[in-house]
Amino acid sequence: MSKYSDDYSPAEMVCVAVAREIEDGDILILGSFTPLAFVSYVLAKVTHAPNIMYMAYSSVDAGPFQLTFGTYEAAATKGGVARWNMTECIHSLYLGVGVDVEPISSIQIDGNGNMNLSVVGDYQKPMLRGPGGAGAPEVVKLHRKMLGYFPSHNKRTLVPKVDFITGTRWKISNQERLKAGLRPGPMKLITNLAVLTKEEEGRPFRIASVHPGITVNDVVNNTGFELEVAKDVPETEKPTKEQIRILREQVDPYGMVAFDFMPGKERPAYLKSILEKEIKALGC
Amino acid sequence: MSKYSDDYSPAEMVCVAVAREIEDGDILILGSFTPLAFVSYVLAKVTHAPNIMYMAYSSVDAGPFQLTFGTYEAAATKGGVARWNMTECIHSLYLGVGVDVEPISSIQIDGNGNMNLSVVGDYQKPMLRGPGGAGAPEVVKLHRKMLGYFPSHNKRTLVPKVDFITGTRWKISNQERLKAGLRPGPMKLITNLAVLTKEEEGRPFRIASVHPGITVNDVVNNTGFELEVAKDVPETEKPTKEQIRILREQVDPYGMVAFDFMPGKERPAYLKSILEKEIKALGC
Amino acid sequence: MSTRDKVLNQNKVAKLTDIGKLIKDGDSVAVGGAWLSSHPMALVRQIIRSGIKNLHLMTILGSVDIDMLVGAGCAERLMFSFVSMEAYGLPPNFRRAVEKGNLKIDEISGLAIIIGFEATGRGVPFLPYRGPSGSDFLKQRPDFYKQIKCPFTGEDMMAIPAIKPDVAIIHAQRADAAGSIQIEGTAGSDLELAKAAKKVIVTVEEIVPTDVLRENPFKTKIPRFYVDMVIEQPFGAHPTSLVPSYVGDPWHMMKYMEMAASPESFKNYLEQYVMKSEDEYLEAIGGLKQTNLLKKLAREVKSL
Amino acid sequence: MSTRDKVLNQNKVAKLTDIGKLIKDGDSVAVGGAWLSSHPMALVRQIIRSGIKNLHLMTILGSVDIDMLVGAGCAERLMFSFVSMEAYGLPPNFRRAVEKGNLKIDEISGLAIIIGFEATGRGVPFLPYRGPSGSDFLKQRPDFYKQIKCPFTGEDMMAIPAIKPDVAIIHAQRADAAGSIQIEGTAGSDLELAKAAKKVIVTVEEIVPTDVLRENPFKTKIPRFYVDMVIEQPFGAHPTSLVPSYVGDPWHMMKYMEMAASPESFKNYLEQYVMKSEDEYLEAIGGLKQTNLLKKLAREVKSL
Repeated sequence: MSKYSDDYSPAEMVCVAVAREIEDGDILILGSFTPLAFVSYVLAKVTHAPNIMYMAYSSVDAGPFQLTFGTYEAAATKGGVARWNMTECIHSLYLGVGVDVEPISSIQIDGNGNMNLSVVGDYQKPMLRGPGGAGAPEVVKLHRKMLGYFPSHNKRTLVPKVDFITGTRWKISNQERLKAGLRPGPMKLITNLAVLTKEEEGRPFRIASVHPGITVNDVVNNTGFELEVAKDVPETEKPTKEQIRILREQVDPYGMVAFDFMPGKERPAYLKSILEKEIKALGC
Repeated sequence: MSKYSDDYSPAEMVCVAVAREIEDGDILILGSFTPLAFVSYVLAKVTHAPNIMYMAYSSVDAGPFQLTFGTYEAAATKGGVARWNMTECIHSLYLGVGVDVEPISSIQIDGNGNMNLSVVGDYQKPMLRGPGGAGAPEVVKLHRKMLGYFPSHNKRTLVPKVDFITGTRWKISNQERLKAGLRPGPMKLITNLAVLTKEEEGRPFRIASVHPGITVNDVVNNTGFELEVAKDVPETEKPTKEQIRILREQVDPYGMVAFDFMPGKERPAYLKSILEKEIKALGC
Repeated sequence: MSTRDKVLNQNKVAKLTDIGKLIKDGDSVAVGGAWLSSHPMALVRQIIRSGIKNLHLMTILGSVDIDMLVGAGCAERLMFSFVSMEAYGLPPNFRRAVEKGNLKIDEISGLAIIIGFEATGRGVPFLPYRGPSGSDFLKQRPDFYKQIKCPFTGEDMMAIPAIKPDVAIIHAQRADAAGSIQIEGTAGSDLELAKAAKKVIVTVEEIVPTDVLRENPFKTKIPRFYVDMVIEQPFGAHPTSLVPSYVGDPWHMMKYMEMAASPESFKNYLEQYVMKSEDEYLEAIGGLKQTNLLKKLAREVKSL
Repeated sequence: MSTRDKVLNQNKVAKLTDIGKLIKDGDSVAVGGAWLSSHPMALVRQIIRSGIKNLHLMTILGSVDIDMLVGAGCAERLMFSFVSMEAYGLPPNFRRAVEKGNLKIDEISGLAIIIGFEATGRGVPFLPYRGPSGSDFLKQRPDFYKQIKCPFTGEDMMAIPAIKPDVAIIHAQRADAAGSIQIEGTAGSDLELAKAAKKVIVTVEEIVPTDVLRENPFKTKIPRFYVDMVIEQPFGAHPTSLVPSYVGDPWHMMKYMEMAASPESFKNYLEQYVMKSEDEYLEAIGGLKQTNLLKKLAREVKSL
């Protein structure tokens, strides 16, 4: 009987794939709240990477905690061993010892690995004004691994050329990164369809694996930039039954992970349903 | 009946003169432990300058405390409102908001206001190796007031030219300081004989006042550099009876202030006698 | 106040309605907090009530604080690295204002803006760091990012200039009357904002005797000599969080998103929630029942 | 250890006699504490016991720690801004060594040396500040002080290079087995030393479960990912202080000054106090009676 599960959602597939990118001993940051990233971190910490050190909000070396929509920040803070503010965090971690990985999403990304979190259209008169990059412009360059995740793999997001470069990996191949005084590390995009990786400047993203049930053509047809396609592209490793059990029973009992994968319109109703369950569980 | 006291030691005279240089609202640092400076700060805080903010060791905004040889650091620390380490202190206070005054002594000082805490004789093969400047090289330049204090006013200390410039005021007159982006403020030396002040580059120190019982000639004859002497030099304001009472009853009941004024040989015995009294007071 | 005046003044306790003494039309105002945490929302609402206009807002990681000020027409300009409602979507008023060209923006990378505030507090005109190579910000803002060489190693570094806001507004757990501030949870870079700004206004959940601060001086993050005014305002961060005291209010955030969806409905939001006293505001968002729930949620956390 | 190894290793508890695994002859060793406070004296004594030699010592505000290592012949070179016994006089061994030309010195101004350590922890090769204009240090150490211009304002600033010790040794109140460190009193710049050094050894008064640190995370000043080794050693700062746990020992400091007065009598000091175990050391300085007195003095303070 296989250790792998066949009962998982696309969100859970991506969440587990992101968690697998986290190695024990990594230093990580929980930044802007994106349920999927938070769930992936905690899943990694309670499974294969118990010794990772993550900083969440002002809480240094936070413990593993149950993700709920009402309490995630308070839970991360309560378990912390030390307190640093954002300034201490960026100098000590981002710029000092160095962070290993921090999954980032964006409005657009192109074949050069340029990420756009600023605008769609003209910068001065944008069709869509995005939130901005926060630490992404520095982080995409500095972190050991660059990990982009995209709940909806399509040509509006994976584009030939971004409208604005909020941040970029700058140096991609290990040799180029070492030459520039940066830690070598991979550049990966994990989407709802596949895992893409880029190993060198000038060379396109390669399809590292396609998720079960997805074809290479699905990926190519939904990507706005050139892809390198090997003769036989492997299938992404499925979530294990154990991972799904821990996700659903301990880390994410309310299904927060599904959130990023929903159309905007459905989100408020979904949040309200999660909150109702939380409140009931609290006996309020 | 006069408010001034006639019953005070030379040490108490200097201590009160230093305390009078502290204005309410000043920001001060208690650095390396010199009993006289600490006593002056606390005396100022419990008399004319209750709102001064001083940082002692890692204790920010410490309260007034009784100076005893056994407990001064613990007492300063206990009363603090916040904790900063030395790095936070230098950036926030020394270099940030700016410190008003921090009395400093040195092995040598000359008529240009250069201070030497490093060596007597040749730097490479010194006759006497001093402790070094700690923050003095920066502080003498940066603080609003530069205040040197010298328990023994003599030509070995107040010299024509220092053997090594550990630190110096750099810009002296208010115009020059403002031009250099520094806060204007006086430069004063308080000794066991007199108060000397220097107002301009190129112009010698002036005798601002002589302590009661001291003549202008005593001062001139014991100073190794040129002095400006006005026709009638005023007498230094004596300690008040109230200041002496508070010194002896509250701030410095064990007479720590006398310490800096003793020959090195007598100091250990004096320290031991103070410690005995402290221990007795504790009932140990 | 000058630093000397801040040291001399041991009673900085004021009322929300006093902020007009320190914030003027056209001032640059750095807004504290980060993500959906610890934003000085009661001060934001008071700025709107007081009709203060043409502000040059500055935020590192802004959210409903910035969106509300922009929507109410208080802002002429915004320096920011991030303005987001996170799980709730894009900030509606901010989006509209920028897309319509009604708000001048200075968009800067996140580390750079923190370092710019930090430089001011350290008394230096600039600080170097390893900057966002390849980002369009470098082309767009040569006035903010300058390449310099390390004089020892020759390495290329990015220099960021000191940022000097007129005012910083912050919300925290606790202060004494002299203005020393304790922060227990998510601190953002509030300390650096306080060090950088000429004037600092802080609302707190409670004003306490100084001896209470001395009991745990390790929590005191902003000493009194940076602060001009302290105002006691429980739930002053609502609808954002102030952990460990209370969590953010997701119900009100969703309400906000609904009503901010159009300029017309946002007018109604301002009338129903902002253009009244803070006491009335707390009633409008659900009163004691709701605030107690948010406190309870902050306690009832599950570690694994 | 690499940072990754420091994160992976959750049990860094060791014995004093293990320090030879991390400190080698000829290493540069930054010594923590400041003034007469919080120096890692048990580690200093262990370095002497272990016969580790030719060290390049670094101290910001050194005292009996540096004087003892120099007197015992462990140091080839010393970077410092200050070495003082304060009220007890000039440091006898340090004086002798420099005056006889037996110790190479790199004397630097106090703010500069702190900023040099700080730069390393921030991942920058230099940091700018307003330096000691007019000091002979500028002429003497052009390799350490370089004038640069602010690229925005044109102001002259002083640049200080990053300092990178091989090892930092620190004493503090409390740690867990993973190496997160709590400091309650005088902290010097121990955090910056820990960030700057490749290897970090910390002795503490007590090793506790991590949950004890979580009870007051505000006291945790050095997180585990900087630390290689933690050693439980009560009174590890003696004869210097570790407030609020205990005060310095003036009686022993005077004894030290007497016996350090000549090289011959200092040999006797080393034999009587250092060349034995720490338990024997604590007996030699007066045992429980003395250590209890130093604890009591730290509590019995008089605020006015």
